Formats: sequence, structure tokens, C-alpha cells
Amino acid sequence: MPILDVRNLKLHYSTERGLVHAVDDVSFSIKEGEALGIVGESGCGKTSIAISIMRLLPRNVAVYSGSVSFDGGEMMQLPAEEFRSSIRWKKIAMVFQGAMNSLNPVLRAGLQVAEPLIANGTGKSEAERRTRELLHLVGLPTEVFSRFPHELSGGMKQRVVIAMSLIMNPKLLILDEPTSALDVSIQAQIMNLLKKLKRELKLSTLFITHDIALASDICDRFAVLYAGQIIESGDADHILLAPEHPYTQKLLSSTPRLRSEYKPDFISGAPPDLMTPPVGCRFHPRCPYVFEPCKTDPPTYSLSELQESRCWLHLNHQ
Amino acid sequence: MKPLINLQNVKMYFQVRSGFFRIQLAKAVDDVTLSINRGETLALVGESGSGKTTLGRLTLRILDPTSGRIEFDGQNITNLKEDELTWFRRRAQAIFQDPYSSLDPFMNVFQILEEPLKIHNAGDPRERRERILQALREVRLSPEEEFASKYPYMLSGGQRQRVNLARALMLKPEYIVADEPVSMIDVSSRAEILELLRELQQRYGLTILYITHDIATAKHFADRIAVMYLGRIVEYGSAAEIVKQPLHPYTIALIEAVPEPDPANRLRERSSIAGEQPSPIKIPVACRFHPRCRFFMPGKCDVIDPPLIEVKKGRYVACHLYPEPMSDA
Amino acid sequence: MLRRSVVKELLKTGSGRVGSIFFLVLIGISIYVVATYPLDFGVRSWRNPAVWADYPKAAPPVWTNLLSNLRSAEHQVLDKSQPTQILMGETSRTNVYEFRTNFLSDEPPTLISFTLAGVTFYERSPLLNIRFIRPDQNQLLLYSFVVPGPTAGEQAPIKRYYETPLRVALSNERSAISAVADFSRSSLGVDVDTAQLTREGILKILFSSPEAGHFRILKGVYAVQVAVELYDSRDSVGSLRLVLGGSTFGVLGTDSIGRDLAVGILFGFPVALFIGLVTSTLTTLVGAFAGIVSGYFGGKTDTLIQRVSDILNNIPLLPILIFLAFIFGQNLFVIIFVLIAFSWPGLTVIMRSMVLQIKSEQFVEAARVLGASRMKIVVQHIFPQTAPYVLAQMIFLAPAAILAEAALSFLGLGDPSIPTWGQILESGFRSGAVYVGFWWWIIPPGLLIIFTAMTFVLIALGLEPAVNPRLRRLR
Amino acid sequence: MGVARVLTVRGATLFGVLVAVLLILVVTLGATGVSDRLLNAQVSETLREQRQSLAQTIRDPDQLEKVLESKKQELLQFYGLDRPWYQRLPDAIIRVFTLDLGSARTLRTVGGSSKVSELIFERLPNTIILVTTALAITAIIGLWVGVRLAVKVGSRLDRAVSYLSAASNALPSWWTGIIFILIFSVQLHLLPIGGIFSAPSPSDIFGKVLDVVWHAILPILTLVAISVGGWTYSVRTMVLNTAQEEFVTAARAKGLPESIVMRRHILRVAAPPIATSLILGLAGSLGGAILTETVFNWPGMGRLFYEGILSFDEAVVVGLTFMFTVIYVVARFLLEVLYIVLDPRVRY
Repeated sequence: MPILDVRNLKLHYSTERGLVHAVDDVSFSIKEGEALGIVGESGCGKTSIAISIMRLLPRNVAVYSGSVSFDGGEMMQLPAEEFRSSIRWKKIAMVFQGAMNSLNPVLRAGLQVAEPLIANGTGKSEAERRTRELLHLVGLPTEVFSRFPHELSGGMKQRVVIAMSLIMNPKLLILDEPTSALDVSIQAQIMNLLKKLKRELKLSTLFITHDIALASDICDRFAVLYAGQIIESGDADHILLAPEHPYTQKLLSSTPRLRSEYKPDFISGAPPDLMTPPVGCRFHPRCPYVFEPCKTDPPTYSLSELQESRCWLHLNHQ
Repeated sequence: MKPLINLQNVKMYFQVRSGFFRIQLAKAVDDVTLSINRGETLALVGESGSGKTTLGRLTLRILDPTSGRIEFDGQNITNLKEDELTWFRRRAQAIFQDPYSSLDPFMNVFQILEEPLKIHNAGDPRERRERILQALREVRLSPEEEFASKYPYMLSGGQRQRVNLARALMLKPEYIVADEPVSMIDVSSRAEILELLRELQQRYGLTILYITHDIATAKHFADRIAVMYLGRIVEYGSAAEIVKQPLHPYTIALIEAVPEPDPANRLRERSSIAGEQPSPIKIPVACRFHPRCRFFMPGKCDVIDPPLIEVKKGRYVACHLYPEPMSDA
Repeated sequence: MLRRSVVKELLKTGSGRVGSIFFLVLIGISIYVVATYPLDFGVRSWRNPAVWADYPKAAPPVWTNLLSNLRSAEHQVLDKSQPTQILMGETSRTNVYEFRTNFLSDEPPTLISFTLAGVTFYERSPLLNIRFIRPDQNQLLLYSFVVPGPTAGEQAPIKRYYETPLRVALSNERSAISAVADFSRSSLGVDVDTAQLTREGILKILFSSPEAGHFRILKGVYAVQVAVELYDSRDSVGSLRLVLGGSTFGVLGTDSIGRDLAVGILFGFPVALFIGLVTSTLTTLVGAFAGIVSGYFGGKTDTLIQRVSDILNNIPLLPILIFLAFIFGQNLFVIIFVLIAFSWPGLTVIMRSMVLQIKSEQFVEAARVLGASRMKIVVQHIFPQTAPYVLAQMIFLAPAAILAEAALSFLGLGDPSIPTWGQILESGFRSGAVYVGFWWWIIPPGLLIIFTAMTFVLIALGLEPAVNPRLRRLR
Repeated sequence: MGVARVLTVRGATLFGVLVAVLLILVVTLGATGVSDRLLNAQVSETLREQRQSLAQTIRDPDQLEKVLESKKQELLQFYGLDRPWYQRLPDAIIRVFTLDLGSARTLRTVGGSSKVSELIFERLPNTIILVTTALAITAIIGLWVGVRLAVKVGSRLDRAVSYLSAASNALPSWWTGIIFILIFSVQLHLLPIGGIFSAPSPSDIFGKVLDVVWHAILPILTLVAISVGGWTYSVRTMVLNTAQEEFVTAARAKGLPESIVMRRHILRVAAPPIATSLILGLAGSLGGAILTETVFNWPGMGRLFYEGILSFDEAVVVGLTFMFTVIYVVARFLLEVLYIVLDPRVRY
């Protein structure tokens, strides 16, 4: 049974200029102990998926529907207060994009990590002990406990944020671009840490990123997001080595490789505006293989046990 | 071949107030000697805070170096005043990192592209118009007339970078500094901009300084790579060789840290450099990389500052592991 | 495009539209005042008690009648300088000046007075006859008068009443009283004796008709004809004034020395606008200039400007303003100068940080690489980015200046030669109008200060959507 | 930047303010000849006293005049009146700084003293009572309402407060006070029209206190009315700005109850800018106090200012200008310290 099962999730925002279809009918699931990577370029709705699972919706939400079932229980029907007190951080925790912004500048790092424990009734000294333990686990010296965020380096802050996400022993960890603000050398350190945590704590992970190479460090399976929709999903081997959807193929060939002579490719045109996504297949205006059927929305084809793709090219597959 | 840009022992120190009455020096660029040949692309690779952008700005003389000598096409431009630099401004141009802040939001594309012509009094209005439309064609922003009348906020990141490129080309320069030109745009569009740059380079014989933190694109788009760490160039040589056989421990670590999309990644540790790059006001003594170096040799690396020496033909490294030129093996 | 859009966006918001309309109203009234008022209005009229001698003291506005059942008499000051009619006789000509008024109140006027100014004659002294004509067509000769003839040695032309006009309080004049007594007896058929008339006044009879033993106010058009008989073609008469005393006056009433508040308040419009606009414009110019210099050129000038503006910015304004106005004397221009001197740093500090921010934007660096001069970069790239904000600040400074001047005036430090709303309020406050409830003296000037200040605040609010997104983007 | 540095920089600026105001005062007084007049008045005052006492001992009028003349020269020299004004600047600064400004023309303390410093110090407590009470009430209302508005952005109340705040930029405090008098005192006879005590004032201490409170209601109401709108709105805006920060979302994600999120992650973080806003509003409050005291005949320093102006008393006006600056500078410095206590980014 998957730990997280998302079906037909929709999240639309209303803005002055119109309705933004940030998440448009997205389904995916994560098995226990598995890491799923959601990969997509800027403005394709990645972060919106994270916040709809965490139910941290902004004020201007227009549509929020579908089903999110966690550990067998349906979340969407849960009253807000119950969701807050029983699910958030206790079962599902999150590492936010940009650690420097997700730490409160006037509180000491230790308190920020320990805070959820204390709020749930754990004694101060016990919470402190547990926090120091966690700081050690994420590779930080324990004196970080009494430091303010502005006294820490970028990499240290990122580790604090990771420690913070682990304080309640969550089952599922959502990582939203956890390293995008860091230099490659620090990025590698953090990815190793996350890998270690996933292995040692048997965490189920949802890894959200624009960088498919980075995601391959930790993800067992991938879902490729384009314009608010998942256009291809499957296990790491298939997606990275034998992608079926033209967008995935193009995305991979656009990624410059250090260890091969293959020249990076590109996709011409710009990603669509989520206000007015193209009719039919959302990738068709930029797709090199575009043909007649692309003007209508393609179904999701199951290409194998492990791979699904949303493209008319697979019409003859079944 | 005569180099177009030649830097000799260039230093750029900034004053930083740190504490009461105490002013410290941030050594952004610290004794760099480097030349860029006519028609080549040199990639300056380094992490944030390595001084690569400062070095780029020095070659454009938007900064006055603390000391050292900067030559352009054989002429010393180190101490020229702004009004003596007009000829140089015409011949050297730049493309910037941020597609959102590099175009004046109050000007439309036509006005943006007309600005360089106006500054240098080039052509009459009709000729200007011709040249602007042609530049737009060259960066593949067509229909040109339509793009010319757009304001920056109506363009996507990739389109803005192309306007940036067109602006840099308006005066038909010889030298272009491209400072992280693609790091803020989507992966799927990066190669397009870089390809375009390369194509125009070939057409006009441009010399390019490509500043980047991404050694992978440097490998594909540059002829040579210079690796910077804390204000110093630590390694320097042809792009292919540096990637294939990095010599300096920092370069090695940098290359190892770059991920590639490979399902096998999750089964192994990524090698990484310990610690973080210190601030340019607290530069370690001697070899500045020694506190993080896995080949640290006590008594040597923390005592003597290794010079940048040519270890192979066209290959320079500043590291005590390579005290003398290597035999060609 | 973007410059035009500032105006467009201003008109898009409700507050911007209302503010703009208010502003046009202010401008319109100010133009009218500037065109019709003398420049030295303050000294010649407002501060000159003689001008207001014929006005009632502390009279509420006429329209307060609408609020009470009993309609009280409206104080009227009627002026004439041209005759209504000229009758040519054989040896003389008669200039007839007719004053008409539609009298509708429920009580008689409190007085009738007549003023004559500037008579020139050559041969014989002119003769004046004042005739009173009632709505019921009854009439009587109220008063006759011969201008005093030449004194010994006086040469023609003989001038009279130039320096001090002749003022006759008709209601107390002995001859008028007997004329009314006669009139009452002959035309109204009611006997009254002169002693009683002297005690009770003639106006009650003049303005009423008997009805079942009582006098009842007669409403309708009354006329007072002043006939001046002149005996030489060169003789001339300056101006005449008839005052019908009442307990209410004008649109806005009068103050305790009889000044028509409407006249003073009207004069306040251009003054308030002048104070607001001049102060805000000059402050903005100085502040923006200093800010740009400080932010863009840096160096020692920057440090100096920063220190000076830091200090000036932190000086509490009102005490120092009081001190300087007090020592340098009450002069509007001193007040404006001091306001500018202490308000520019606010804008400078903000401008400096904005300029620093814009300066670090890559398009400025791009312009430098292109070889644009510093001046060009400032004019072309930096100033336009700050312009909407500067404009908004300028508009926001105007109400502050208006309020500051009003506050100083209220403390008795206003410029006496230029009456302002603040000064009208000050005289009201100082003479105790507040405590006796002379609200018409207190409320309108205050409301107008608020109205004017609010106009600018509304426009500034209306500009916010045009200014703010840009600021946000700059941050 | 360390605390010491920050405090030194802010302290230096505020000290600069004090020096600047002192200089403006003495240079203006000197250059316009007012200081000569003031000092001459003091000289003649002293001479008059001395004449009386000397007249007892010296009978000969010529002799007396001679002695007085030499005394006069002594005094002129003592006050520096034999030198041009700019050479006397240091003395003048010290005189203003120590409020050694001689006597007021007609104003007297309750005890009958005419010394400027005594006049000012007699009035000082009344001003402080008024300003601090009004400030405290405004701050409390503003914080309480502002926080609630931030939660309900766009609600009718929110919009109303935003208009109110804009309108308060156009509202003269003194006129508001006058209108309050017209309504509450003249029309409704609810509250006294001014002053601080009733006549006759109650004899017991409790009654006296109540009497003061009774008289303070309208002035305080005025001071609060003109500043509460703007202050509430700025609290609301600062809370709102903080609430949009990512760490607030992170705090919510952590499953913390909304009360903790508000207190610890929003208010605590917004506290320094709120303190700044309070600092910036201080100058306005003092100005408002001068005018409000004048309107309500509240015997504080502000009313003394007005009385000094009416009696053309330079010494009083100078002393008060300086005193208001001192109060402002001291209060500012205290608030700067508060700011530093609130923001750890400055502390370390």
C-alpha cells in the first residue's frame, strides 16, 4: 500500500489577470521508503503540489479538489484543525525552498527545531536533548543550538532546516528544491546527508526540483511535470535512460553532461503560461513530433508496470 | 597569437566595515594574471564568492583595480578615465545574469537597443532602425517589428536574454563578457542561448569571457577554462583537458560534485568537499584551499602559497602537488 | 507610455478621481480669488477695522435661518457708485441712487445706516434727499441733508467726505424719527409719539403694517432712493452705501470685529495652495537632488549629505519652527523656507537608498558598459525609476506643509499680512469664540484645511497603485 | 555590527541633533541681536536690584551713578556684551544647555518665580503625563486592532481603518481638539473646557487625582484620535508584511497552533519595525502635545510655549525649544535601546 496516494489533484488560483491552473488533475503515489522525484521547470506548478499536500494554501485559492490519501486515510475531508494537530509535521514534514527564508530571524536555531516538540507537550529538557541529537545527526556542531540564523552559513542553515523537518519523526518528507540556493560543493554535502537520512530513517520522500540530475541522486521514481500536469512517470531507470515522452527526452538531452561528449540540446519556445495553457497536449506547441491528434488532450498510457506517459505517440502501443 | 585581453597581477580589494572603526579588506580578486586570445571563449569557473564576476567587471573596466595592469588589444587601459575609454566601450560589451534586472523596465526593446547607438552617435534614425531590426533577426526574435515595441515585462526569460545579447552586439564589439548568461533561465532553453552566442561568435570573430558556476556548460561552450577559488586562479587550461583530467584538488572536487542524470547515483555517495568556502575577508594563509583539501600537506600547504605554474603545455596549476612541470606521459 | 499611465492609473482609482476633482475646485477658486482680490488684501482690508465698521459682529450665516422657525433679519451692505437714474432739471441735475431689497424676515432690521463718500462740487452745495418706499407703495422722505458749503477762503472745486465718509445712522436720526411719526399717523393711521419712537426705534414701524392693533412685519421689496441734487455739470458723487442691520450675515457669517468670514476664507484658498505646492515642490527638488547625488556619486559628498540629513531629519520640527518663526518675525516666506530646510532630508534618505538599489541593477551596469556617462545614466535610467515615487512624495508633502503653517498660525505666528485659515481660527480661539459656541467661525476654516490637505492625500492614495508595484519590484 | 557600535552611531546622531539645535538657537539669537537684548535685560535687571541695595549705603547720587556705571561695565564684560556675538557662542551654548536664560517677562510660576528654568520644570511633569498616557493608549489600541486587521485584510473594518489612517494625515490636531470642546464641553456640557484642576479644586488627594483625570480626558482623546489611525494601519501593514514571509509558512507547516505562529513568528519578528515606527512617530506626538496643550489650556510645556509667544518672551521660547529637543532625544535613545533588545540581528 502506498504511503501517499494523490488522485486528480487540482489547485487553481485566482489572480487579477485570471485563473492560474497551477496543478491540473495530477495523480501519483509514493510507496513506503521510496523517494519520488517531481521534476519540472519554473512555473509548472511543482511547489503548488507540495503546498496542496501540506494544505498551506494561500488566500487566493479558487479550486482545490481531488483526493490525497496518506497512510490509508483520506486527508481532503479532514477538518483543518485536525489536519494541523495530527498530520502536519507529525506525519508529513517539509524542507522549504531557500533555508535562509524559512528560519525565523529572531529565534535561536535550537528553539526553531524543538518548537513542534514543545508545542506537542514534550518537556523542555527532553526536547533540547532530542534537538541536539538531531543537530548531530545532520552533521552540525551542537553549539548551533543557541545560535541565531544570521550567525550560520548557508549550508548550516540548510542542515538546521533538515533537522527541523525530522523532529517529529515524520513518515513522509517533502523536499522542495532543498539545495537550489547552494553552491555545488555544498549541494553535494546536503544531498549525501539526505541520502543517508533516507536510508537510515527509512523515510518516504517527495523530492521536488527543476534539476533532474540532482534528483537522480536520491529518487527511485520520477514524475515529470509540465504546465501543471504529469506528462510522464516511472522508475528511475526508465525515466533517466529510456524516457518515452518527447518532453522528458528533450529535458534530459538539454541537461549538459560533464562526462560525455554529447552536446546539450534545447527546446525552442517558452513554457506556457498557466493562465492560458495550450489546448490539447500542453507540450504540442514546442514538440518536435507534433501531429494531428495533439490538438486534443492525450490520455495517460501505461507503457509497462513501471512507466506511464501522456502522449499520442503511444497510440499504437496497446 | 596576440591576446585581446591581458591581465597582469590584477588585484581588487574592497573595504568592508566590520566592527567599530575597523575596516577590513575583502580580497575579491587577488593577484590574477590571465590572458584571453582573440576569437576564443574562456570560461571562468568558480563558486559564489570566488571573485569571478569581479574579475569579469575588471576586464570591462567598470571597476578600477587596486593594483595590476589591464591591457586590451595591446593598449594599457588600467588607469584610463571614463572619457578616455569611449573607444574601449565600443569594442567591449557584456551580457548579464539576471534577465529581469538587466533591461530597464521603463524602456521598450527598441529603445533598449537604440541606447548604445545613441551613446556612440552611430547612424541616423533610419540606419539605427535598420540595425536594430537586423540585430533582432540575428538573435531570432521575430517578427522583429513586434518585438521592438514590446516592454521587458512582456518577454520570457529566454527572450530577455536574447535582447541582452542583441544589445551587446549593437556596436559590433570584439569582446563580450557573458556573466552567468543562462543560470537564471530554464534548463530547456539554456543551450539555445549558448548556441546562439557561439554562432554569433563565429560570425563576428568575438572573444568571449564566459563566467559560470556550471563547469558542465563551460566544457561544452568554452575553449579554455580558468578555475577560480577565493580570488585566485587555481587551474587553467583547455576545457576538454581540464574536465578529463583535473589536476588541482579543488577542480577535482568541483567536477566530482557535479551530478548527472544517472539512476546509479542514488546507490552511491557523491564525493564532496568538506566545509564551506570562507569569506573573502578571512582568506586562509598560504594555499587558500588547504583547510578543505583532501591532499593537505601540513607544513607546506599552510606555509607556502603555491604559484601558478605551467605543468604541461598550456596547462597551469597552483598546487604543491605539482611543484614542477609534468613529463608528458 | 509609462509616464502617461501614471495619470491614467490615478484616474482609475476612486480616491484619485475624487482628489483630482477636489484639486480642480481648489485651483478654480484660487484663480478667481487671485483675479479679483487686491494683493495687499491682508493689510488693506482684512486687518483694517474701518472696512468692517458697517458689518454686524459675530453674526451667524444667513442660512442658519433655515434651521430656526423665526427668520431673523439678514445683515445687508448695499453699495452703489453709479446712479440708477439721472433727472435733468433746469438749473440742476439729480442723481438718483436706488437701493432695493427683498425683505423676508420675521423681525425688522436692527439698523439702517447710510454712508456717502467723495463729493466734489463747485457752485452750490449738493442736496440729498433719502426716500423710503415700502412694498405697499407707501413712501416717505426719511432724511434730507445739504453738504456743507465752502468755508472761508476755500476754493472750488470743493471736496467733501474723501478722507472720512459721511455716515448717518438713519434709524437714530432725529429728523427721520419725526418723519416716521408723521408717516405713521398719516399713512398707517396709527398714532405714535416721537418719544416712544426714539425709545423703540423707527424700524419696527417702517417695516410693518398695522393689523388688528398690532404691527405686523410687512414682507416684500423695499426701496431706498437717495436723490442727490447737483448744480454744476462738474459736480460728482463718489459712492454710496446703505446698510440694513441684521443678526445674520452672508454665507459664512462674521467674526467678532465684523469681518465677513466668507471674504477671508476665500482668500485662504490660493494661500493654502501656494504654501502646499511651493513647499512640496521645492522640498522635493532639493531632497531628490541631494538623494541622487548622495546615492549615485557616493564618496565624501555622500557622507556629508547623509550626516546632515540624519541630523535634520531627527530634529523635532514644530518646536524649531516655532522658534525660528518667533525670532525671524511672522513672515510666510520664512515659514516656507524653514519648512523646506527641515523636510528635504526625509526624501533624501529614501531617494538615496532607492538610487543605491537601482544603481546595483544590471541594466545600470549595462549602460555603463555601453559607455553612457554618469549624467546620462542618472537622467535616463535612474531618475525615471524613482519619478513616480518622487511625485507621490511631493504630493504627500503638500498637506504636511499646509498643516504646519496652520499650526504656526494657530499659535499666533502666522504672517499677519497674508490671512490664512489658520489665522482665522487663531483669532477665533483667542477671542473665545470656541467657548461661546461661535461655531461658524471655527468649523469652516478647519474643514477647509482638512479639505485641502485631504485633496493631496487622496491624490497620493490614488497614485499608490501606480507607484507601489514599481517600488516592490525595486526591492 | 555590535551593540556598542549601533548604539554609538545612533547616540552620535542624536547628540548631533542636540548640538545642531543648540547651534541653530544661539546663532539665530546672536545674529538677529536677540541675545544682546536678552543679556541687556538681565544686566538692567541686576543693576536695578543693585541700585536699590546700594542706595541704602551710598547717599551721594553722583557717587551712586558712578558706582553703578562701573558695575554696569563689569556686568557687560561678564556677559560678554563688549564682544561681538559670534565670540560669545561657547558661552551662549552653555547658557542654553543649562537653561540659564534669566527671567521671563511676565510669566510666573505658581510660587511666583520668574526664572525660565523653574517655569519650564514646573510644567514638565504635566506634559510628560499627557504625552506618555496618550502614547501608551495609542500604542495599545494600535497593536490590538492592527493585529486583528492583519488577519482580516480587505474586510470592511480594514478598509475603514486605512481611510482613517489616510485622513489623519490631513487632520490638524488642534482643530480636532477645538471641535471636541465645541461638542463635549460647549454643547453637551459633559467635560471641562480646559485647564487641569477645577476651581475650586478638591482638597483630598484622591479627588485631586480624579479631577486631573477628568480634565485630561479630552486632551488625551485628541492626541489619541489624531494618531491612532495611522499607527494602527502601520502596525497592520508591518504584521501583514511579516505574515507573508516564508518562515511564517514554515511555522504553520510545523503544525504550530495559530496563536504561537502569531505571537512567536509574526509579532516577535515584526516588533523591531513596529518599534521603529513608534520612534518615528515621536516627533509628531510632541508637536501634537504643544498644540493640544494650547487648545485645552493644559499647563504643560506646550501651553507655556504659547504663553511665551503671546508675551513675546524670547527666553521662554528658547528654553522650551531646547527642552523639547532634549525630551525628544532622550526618548528616541530609549526607544533605540528597545529596538536593539528586540532585534538579535543588531545585538550580535
